[in-house]
Amino acid sequence: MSDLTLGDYQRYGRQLILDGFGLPAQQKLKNASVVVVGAGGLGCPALQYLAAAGVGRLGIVDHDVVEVSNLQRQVLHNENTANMGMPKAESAALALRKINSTIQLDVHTAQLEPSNARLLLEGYDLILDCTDNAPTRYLLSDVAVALGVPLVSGAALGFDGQLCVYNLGVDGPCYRCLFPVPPTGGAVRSCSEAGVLGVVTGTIGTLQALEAIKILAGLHEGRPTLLLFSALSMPPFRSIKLRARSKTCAACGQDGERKGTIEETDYVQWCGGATPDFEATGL
Amino acid sequence: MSDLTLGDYQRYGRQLILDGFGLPAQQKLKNASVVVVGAGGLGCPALQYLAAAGVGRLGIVDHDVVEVSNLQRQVLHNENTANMGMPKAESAALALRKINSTIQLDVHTAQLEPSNARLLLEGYDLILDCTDNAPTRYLLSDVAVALGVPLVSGAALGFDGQLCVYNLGVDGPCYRCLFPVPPTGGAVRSCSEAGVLGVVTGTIGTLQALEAIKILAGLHEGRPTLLLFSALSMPPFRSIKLRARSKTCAACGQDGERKGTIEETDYVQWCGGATPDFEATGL
Amino acid sequence: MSSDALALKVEFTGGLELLFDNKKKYTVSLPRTTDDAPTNLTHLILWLKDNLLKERPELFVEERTVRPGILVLVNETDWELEGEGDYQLKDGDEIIFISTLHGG
Amino acid sequence: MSSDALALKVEFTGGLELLFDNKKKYTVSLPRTTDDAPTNLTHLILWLKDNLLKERPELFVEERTVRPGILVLVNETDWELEGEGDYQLKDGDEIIFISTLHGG
Ligand SMILES: [Zn+2]
Ligand SMILES: [Zn+2]
Repeated sequence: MSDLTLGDYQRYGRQLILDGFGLPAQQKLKNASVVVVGAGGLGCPALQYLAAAGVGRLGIVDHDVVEVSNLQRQVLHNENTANMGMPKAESAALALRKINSTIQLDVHTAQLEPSNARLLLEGYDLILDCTDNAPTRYLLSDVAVALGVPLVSGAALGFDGQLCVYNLGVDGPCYRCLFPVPPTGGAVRSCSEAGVLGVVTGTIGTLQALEAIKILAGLHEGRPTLLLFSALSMPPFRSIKLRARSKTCAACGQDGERKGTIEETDYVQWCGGATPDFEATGL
Repeated sequence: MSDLTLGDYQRYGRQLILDGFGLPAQQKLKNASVVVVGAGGLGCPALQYLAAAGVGRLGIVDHDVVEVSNLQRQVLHNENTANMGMPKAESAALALRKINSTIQLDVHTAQLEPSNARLLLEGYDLILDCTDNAPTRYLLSDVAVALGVPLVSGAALGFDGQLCVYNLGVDGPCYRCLFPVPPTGGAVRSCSEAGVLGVVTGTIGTLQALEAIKILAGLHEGRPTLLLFSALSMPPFRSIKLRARSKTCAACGQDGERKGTIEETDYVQWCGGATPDFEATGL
Repeated sequence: MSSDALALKVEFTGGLELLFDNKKKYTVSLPRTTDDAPTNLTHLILWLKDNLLKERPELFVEERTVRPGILVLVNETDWELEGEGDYQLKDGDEIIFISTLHGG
Repeated sequence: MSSDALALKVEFTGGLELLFDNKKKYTVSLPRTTDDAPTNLTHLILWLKDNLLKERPELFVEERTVRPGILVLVNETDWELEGEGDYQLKDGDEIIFISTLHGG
C-alpha cells in the first residue's frame, strides 16, 4: 500500500478536503487498478477522469487506429494521431500522460478475444466495458465473472445511452443474468451504422468513471440498477431497479443449478455473426 | 452561411448519419457561436465536446492560470501548462486546436466584470456559465437577458451538480426570476473550500454542451427545467419543472411591472462581498 | 374510456421505437381480461405486435415473448422482479420496452 | 400514525443537509391544521427550523420563508407554480429544499 506523496496532496486537494471522500478514498484510488476495454467514445472520457482522479494503474485495451471520424467524440485523440493512424491505445496513453504522469499506464494494442481475454484483464480490480459490439460484451461479462471483479458497462447509440454495473458484490447480476440469449445480428446496430452524438458517449463514459470511483472508494451502495439516458427526452435520465444474480445463470449461477455452460461459446457466431450491414437489413 | 467541406463530412460522419440530426443540424452548429465563461471543471468538458461536435466559433473567457490542483478535474489542461502557469483560456485553446483545427477560437484572458461583460459576450448565439461564484452568475444572467441569448448554466460542488437553461425562448426564466435576492456570502461555498469530485464537474459540463447543441440545432423542447445530480444518491438524476419568466423580474420582466432595477447592482457587494473564508464561517 | 378497460402507458426506447412508427410513447387501452384470464404482460406484447407494430415483427417478438436483448420494465422495475409475462396488468401501469445498446 | 396527521417526505440537498445533521432524507409527521388553518409550506418551514435544524438557522430561514438562494420543490415541481408558502400540504407530499450551487 503506497501512501500519498507531497505532489499527490497538491494535485488531489479538492478530493482530499471533500467530506465523505478525503484521504482514505484517495489512498484507495492510488492503490487501485482499472482496465478500460475500448478507447473510443466511452473509453476516452472514462480514462480521462479516472486518470485525473488518481487511479494508480490504468490498463487500456484497443486494437483500432485513430481516424478523423473518431474526433467528433473520442476526445483523447487528436488530428495528429489521426493523421498518423496511431493505435488508439497509444494515442489515449499519450494524452493521459500529459494530464497525470504519476500513474501507471498499461497499453495493449490488441483485440479482446476469448484466447487473450483472461491474460489481458487479470490483475485489475475492476473492468470498464467501453466496447461497441455484442460479442465482446458477453465475453467481458464472462471474464469478469471468472475473475470475480465488477464490470462497469456503458453503451451509447444515437441520442441514447445505458449504464450498468454487473457482477457487483455477492448478488449483483452479470450480463448473462439479464440477457441469457444474445440478440440476433440483425437486431444490433452500431455507431458507425446509425450514428451517435458525441456528448451522449461523453455523458455515459464520464458516468462510468464515476461508478468505478465509487466502487473503488467504497462509496457504492451496491444495488443493481440500470441508468437510461435519452438526450432528447424529458426527463433525460431514469434509474431502473434490476433483478439479483440468477441461480441458473450459465456464467455466474450456483453449481448444480446452472443452465448451459459458457465454455464452448463462440461469441461472434453466437451473437449472429459479424456486425451486419445495417443498411442492408433495412432497420 | 458556410457549407460543410469534404473534411467536415469525414469528421462529422457519425452526426451526419444520425437520424434526427444530420446535415441540417451540422450546418447550424458550423454557423453557430458559443462563449464559455470559465475554463475550469465545467468549462473544460463543455468546450471539449462543443469543439469536437463542430460549433463554428467558440469564445473562451477565463482570467486564471493553470495550477496542478486543477488537473484533478480540468481535463483540457496538463502538467506542462500547469508548470508554466499558463492562462487557462490559452491552455484550453491549445488543447482544443489539437482536437479540431477547423473551428475559430476567441481566447480572452480576462475576468468578467460589469465593465467588460457586454463587450466580451456580444455577438455569440449562446453563453455557457461555467463559473464558480455567485456574483458572476448574476452578472452573466443580466447580460444574457440584455443580449437576448440563452444562458446554459452549470454548477457543481462536492458530490452534487445542477444544470439549468435560463432566458430560453419567449418565456424562459432568467436567474433572477428564480433567485431575485442573492444569497449572503456565508451561505455560499466554493470548490476550493468544500472540494469537488472531478467526475461531477465532468458530468455537468458535458451536459451543458448537450443543452447548447440541442438549442443550436433546434432540438431543444424549450421547457424550463432544472436537472439535479447527486453522485451518491439513488436515483442520481432528477428533473424539476420550473416557473416561467416573471413579469416583475428586475432583469427580464415586463416594462412597467418590474420591481427594482439591475443598473446599479454592485454584483460583488450585493452577493455578500468577496467569497468568504468557509472554514471561518463554520459551515 | 370504459371502466372495463385498462389504460396503459407504453414506451419504446433504444431503437425499438423505429419499429413503432418512430414514436416513443403510446397510451393503449386493453380489456381487463384476455382469453378468459386477467390481462397480463404476455397479452400486451402480443397485442402490441398485432396492433401497433409497423414492421419486422421478428425484431420485437420471438414466440410468445420479446426477442432476446429486449428488457421489459413495469413501473420502472425489471419485469423479472414482477413475474415477467405473467404479471397482471393494472390500470395506469407504465410499461417500457428497452432494446439494449451495444455501441460506444 | 394518526389519521389526523400528514406524513411528509422532506429532503435537503446542495449542502443544506449539513444544517440537518448531515442527513438528506427525513420523514416527518405534521398535524393537518396549524394555528387553526390547514398546514401549509410556511408552517413546515417553521416546524423544520424549530424541530430538525441543528445549527445556524440564518442559513435556512429568513423571516418566515427560506433564505435567498434556496429553491423549494413540491413533488418535483418548483413551489412558485404551487403557491409558494401558501401551498396546503397533502398527505404523502415530497418536499425538497435545494441550496443553489455556485462552484464549477
Ligand atoms: Zn449471471
Ligand atoms: Zn428574470
